[in-house]
Amino acid sequence: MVKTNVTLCGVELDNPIIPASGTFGYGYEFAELYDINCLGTFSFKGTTRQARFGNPTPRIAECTAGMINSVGLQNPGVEAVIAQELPRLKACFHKPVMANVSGFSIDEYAETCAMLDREEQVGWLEVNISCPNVHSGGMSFGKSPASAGEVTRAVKAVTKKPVIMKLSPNVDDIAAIARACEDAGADGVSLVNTFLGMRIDLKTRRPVVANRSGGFSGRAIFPIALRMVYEVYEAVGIPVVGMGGVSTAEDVIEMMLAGASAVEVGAANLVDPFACRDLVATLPAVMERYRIESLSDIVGQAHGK
Amino acid sequence: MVKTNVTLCGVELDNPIIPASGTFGYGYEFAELYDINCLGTFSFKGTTRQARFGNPTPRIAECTAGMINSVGLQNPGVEAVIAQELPRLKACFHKPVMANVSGFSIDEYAETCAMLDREEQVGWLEVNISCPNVHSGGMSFGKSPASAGEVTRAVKAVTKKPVIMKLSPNVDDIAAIARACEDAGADGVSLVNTFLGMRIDLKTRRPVVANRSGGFSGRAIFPIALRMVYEVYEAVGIPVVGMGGVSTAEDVIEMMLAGASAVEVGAANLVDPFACRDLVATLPAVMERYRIESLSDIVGQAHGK
Amino acid sequence: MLSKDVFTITKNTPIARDVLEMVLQGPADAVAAPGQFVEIRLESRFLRRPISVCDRSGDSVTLIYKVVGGGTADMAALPAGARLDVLTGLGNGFDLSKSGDRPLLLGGGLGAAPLYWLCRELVSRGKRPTVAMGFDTAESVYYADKFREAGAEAVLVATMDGTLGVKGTVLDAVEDLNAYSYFYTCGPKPMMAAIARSAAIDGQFSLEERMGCGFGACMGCSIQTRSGSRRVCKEGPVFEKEELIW
Amino acid sequence: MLSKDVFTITKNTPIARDVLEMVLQGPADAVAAPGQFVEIRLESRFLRRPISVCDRSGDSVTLIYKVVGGGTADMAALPAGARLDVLTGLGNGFDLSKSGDRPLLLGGGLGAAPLYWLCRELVSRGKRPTVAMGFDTAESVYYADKFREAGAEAVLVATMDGTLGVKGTVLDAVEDLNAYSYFYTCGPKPMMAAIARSAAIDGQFSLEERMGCGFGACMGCSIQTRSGSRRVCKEGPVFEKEELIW
Ligand SMILES: Cc1cc2nc3c(=O)[nH]c(=O)nc-3n(C[C@H](O)[C@H](O)[C@H](O)COP(=O)(O)OP(=O)(O)OC[C@H]3O[C@@H](n4cnc5c(N)ncnc54)[C@H](O)[C@@H]3O)c2cc1C
Ligand SMILES: Cc1cc2nc3c(=O)[nH]c(=O)nc-3n(C[C@H](O)[C@H](O)[C@H](O)COP(=O)(O)OP(=O)(O)OC[C@H]3O[C@@H](n4cnc5c(N)ncnc54)[C@H](O)[C@@H]3O)c2cc1C
Ligand SMILES: Cc1cc2nc3c(=O)[nH]c(=O)nc-3n(C[C@H](O)[C@H](O)[C@H](O)COP(=O)(O)O)c2cc1C
Ligand SMILES: Cc1cc2nc3c(=O)[nH]c(=O)nc-3n(C[C@H](O)[C@H](O)[C@H](O)COP(=O)(O)O)c2cc1C
Ligand code: FES
Ligand code: FES
Repeated sequence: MVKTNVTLCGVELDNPIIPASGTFGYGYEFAELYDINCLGTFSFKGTTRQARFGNPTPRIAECTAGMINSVGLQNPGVEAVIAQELPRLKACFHKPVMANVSGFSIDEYAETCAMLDREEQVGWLEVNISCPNVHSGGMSFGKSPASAGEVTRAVKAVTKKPVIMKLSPNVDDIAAIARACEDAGADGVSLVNTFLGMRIDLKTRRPVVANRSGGFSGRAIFPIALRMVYEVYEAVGIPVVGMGGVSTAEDVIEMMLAGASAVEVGAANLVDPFACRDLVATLPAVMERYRIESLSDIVGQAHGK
Repeated sequence: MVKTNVTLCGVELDNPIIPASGTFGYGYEFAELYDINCLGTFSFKGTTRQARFGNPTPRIAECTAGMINSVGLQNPGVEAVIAQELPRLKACFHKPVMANVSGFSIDEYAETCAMLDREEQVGWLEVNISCPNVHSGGMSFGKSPASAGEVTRAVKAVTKKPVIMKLSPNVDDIAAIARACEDAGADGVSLVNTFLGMRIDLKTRRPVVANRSGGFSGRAIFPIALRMVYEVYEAVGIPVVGMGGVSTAEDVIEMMLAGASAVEVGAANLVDPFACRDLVATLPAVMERYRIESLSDIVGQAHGK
Repeated sequence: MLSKDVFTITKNTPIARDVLEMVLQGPADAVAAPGQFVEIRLESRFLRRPISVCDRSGDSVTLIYKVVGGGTADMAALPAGARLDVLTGLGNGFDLSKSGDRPLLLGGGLGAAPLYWLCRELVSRGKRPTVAMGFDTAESVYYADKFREAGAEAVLVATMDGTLGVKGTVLDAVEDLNAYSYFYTCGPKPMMAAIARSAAIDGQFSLEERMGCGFGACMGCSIQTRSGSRRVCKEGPVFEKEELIW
Repeated sequence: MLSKDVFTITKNTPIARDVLEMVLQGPADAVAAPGQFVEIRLESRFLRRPISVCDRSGDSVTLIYKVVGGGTADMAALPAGARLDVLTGLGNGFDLSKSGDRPLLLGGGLGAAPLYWLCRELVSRGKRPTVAMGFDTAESVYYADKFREAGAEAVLVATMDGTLGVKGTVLDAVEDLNAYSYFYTCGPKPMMAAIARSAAIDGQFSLEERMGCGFGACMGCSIQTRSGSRRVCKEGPVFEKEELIW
């Protein structure tokens, strides 16, 4: 029997598979399809202090081996999330959940995190400083080590839960940002969020998504995301959550070899609602094929240390 | 009859299709397969002051919808290029060719460009400040506006030929780098070079390429490259050469709508040696389908200006 | 309830210019109501393709689709016998209970497809639906006879170029929209906006949006309605007239 | 000279554990010499897959390949009748002129495949080649009889676990390497390095490298040799003993 369990910031997961924020709602709609307690955990939809409708439609464009979204952090606001979404989530998911938070000012990040800190089921705060879809929003915080550190400190000041900073790939040096988060007290980092991308409609000769550009993700980005996970693993001592294009059990293992303690899965859930359930199910057989007895042993093994 | 001709820095091309540097050698080997004079032009293999063997093998890794290379600017050095490669090129290609140059110091860039400036067939100098495959090499020049500007000035000082600065996508703000090149006198910019990417072999649990990471390109990167071309077109007044994942005539048109005056094609040549010939051949029919009479009219049309 | 299954193509043939009829055989139980849609996975495309259910009976599902781009071109190239990964049971579907006795069904182009099963269901409930269909030109017309055979009270056809039926839009084919008890419509946005403006009677609209998932997970298809934000794929694609903002 | 053509699979069947023989029918004129290889395009893989020519006669090309990853698994799933986009005429091939009268052919695992056509050609030139083949285990052995039928002077088989032939490596199967006039070899690097160390006679090695293009355009496969850098796909895959640095 292979061991799929891993530890993320001191919390044990049955397996490293985590549906990524924005692709799994607040979980309960997937719970109608299968028992989502088979997952390691999941990261719920990016939540902000106030309700947001998000960007105008079209919000989606297809790409080779990937997709662009410009949803723009549509969510009902943290109060409604606590009042309406988390109770429904609790009814179908019995493990610690990852709370994904975005903001437009340091205070907002802190306020939202402080409110979610009081929710028992929240196991980790995943602080998104990397959303490419909101102007003057999260992304700018993720662009410089200084502001990434500032957000980290502000959030750490209001919560006892592990804080995982979610990083943008649209930067010169993602390792430097990760280091700044670690120095500011982050308990982990997760990466990558989406790449800024674009498609143009040949018939209308205009950008496909109303917001012109959006966040590109899916299989196509895997090699860049993997390289960033590898780099960040070398740069920090805190756990790294890897994501970007993961869609097979082999991808999960590759991410872990690069340094990921756990792995999030985004766009793949949209193409196949059962993707994460099936990943959990196929992982043991693929581990056996590559003679892996325990997943937690292979984290970072590609570094040869 | 649709018109495929375009102008690049004052030089007219029969069509915008340009095999990208590093994927077409010095042209003559492709000339054994078809008459390469059907191309707009081509950009020859990245040339440096001294001969370089490049990186150890394996240098290639496959990815979903793309590939990683870590060739590392293997080339015989500018003197041998002038003495041996250009005469062979001239024998089979009768149009101005794009000379792709890399360097490890500002002086080296200038020296190599000065030597190529004397070659009549060289129509443009494409100055690569973005190769991710050589440590302390070209890439670092492409990472900051200041050093990008410095290389541009040094090269402009030694040549009368149009200078096209080739930019890296592995940066925060590619438009800022493009602007710095323009301010320093560049006649055009080309983008993108490859993205830093990585693959890990599950059997050996080590990176696939000997150099660990390499340059990722191919269809997968198209939406990111397109967005960058769109952004750079807004930022500068000089011509933009677009590339990154182009493999169909539709892709060519999409790049031009985003703002490309001409389009380079890289990895697609490796998968199909006839790719560029076939692109040239299919372009007119695709133009007709989208009611495009003249390609030069559509450059930047997606901006709606 | 969403279901993910493998279906076998039993038919995939042209029925009008660039328009094909595809019949899928398989576990179709999740296809619960006219106006719902399915999402088809295609090997060389990343996202699934949403297509309305045109008809269902037993384990057979009929789709009508137009070749407009790469994905639908891939679909058109599939032979009978090929197997497809399909999500079914998507969307809310039309609410038949509001139809009244003389409902009007207004379809523009491919928008007529989901009205077919609706028409059949209304007839089987003893209603007398009138069907009005608008197309560009005669070669684009499909299913006019099928609607007649299904028991539509009348089938009115309009073409923009006048090559078949009334010349003009679907609204030109209908003498008095407000003479009917209720309407159901699906078609291009400008057509539906015109209906929203002219109709005094109540009705339902089936909308289209670019979709990420098609089953409510990504918020890719959210629109603003009078009662707040709604996902076209989940709370829609069918919306009541009074909910929509044009 | 490189050629790009569509071939039809006429056979694609297992001949040993995880090893298949594929026969392609098509315009094979560019396949000029034993030791050359082809590059196969597969729909769901970005890069082509390089496979050595095992045999050619007329318009038919035989390949032998092992399923080691996704691409070769895709190949194994292709039915007879399927069509493939193939680049042929790649690489230099073995130089038969140097063989002398009693050449030795040393193949390790899949490395024996390209030696088959070589053996046939040598026999047809009146030479008396000896073939030595090394495998992991009996179940991996293929083509031993075919080599005999082709007229090999002797066929020596070694398996690492001793389940067939001599126990050990291909070198253990050969009594005295230097008793032959010349050698040709293809197989895993450690095996070929051992041959390079033990051989006093001259010979040729067929190498493998990860390839971008397979036809000389990308410099992905360059190695350092005693006479400078060489592309395995273009100046190779066959190199003379004295050129190689181990
Ligand atoms: C709920 C719903 C029901 C539909 N029912 C039908 C139907 O019954 N018959 C029919 O012919 N068409 C229908 N469509 C439209 C159909 O989905 C598109 O024509 C199809 O997705 C185009 O795919 P393509 O690859 O050929 O085009 P491309 O333009 O190459 O597709 C690129 C991307 O854009 C999306 N896209 C393109 N056009 C549309 C569109 N009009 N609506 C939504 N997404 C689009 C594609 O799904 C894909 O993700 C429906 C759409 C929706 C949302
Ligand atoms: C000149 C030459 C001749 C060859 N002849 C044969 C032959 O006759 N029979 C046979 O079974 N194999 C042969 N090989 C090896 C064969 O190319 C690989 O086994 C095959 O590419 C593996 O593909 P995959 O998708 O199954 O494996 P994956 O590991 O999934 O492939 C991933 C990538 O690595 C490359 N790759 C993996 N293994 C090798 C390898 N050993 N050599 C080169 N590239 C590799 C693949 O081409 C692909 O680009 C030859 C290789 C070369 C270079
Ligand atoms: C439709 C969609 C919505 C997303 N919304 C969020 C979000 O609210 N918060 C967040 O941190 N990331 C969000 N993301 C990013 C994903 O969580 C993930 O980082 C990214 O998609 C890369 O993973 P993938 O390639 O597996 O999709 C979203 C992604 C998609 C596709
Ligand atoms: C094998 C290979 C070698 C390359 N060598 C060079 C080079 O020498 N100089 C350079 O400027 N770009 C080089 N590039 C980058 C390409 O010119 C191009 O910018 C990049 O591959 C993106 O285009 P694509 O997606 O069409 O491949 C190389 C790319 C590949 C795949
Ligand atoms: S398409 Fe994903 S929520 Fe509607
Ligand atoms: S594989 Fe491209 S040069 Fe050899």
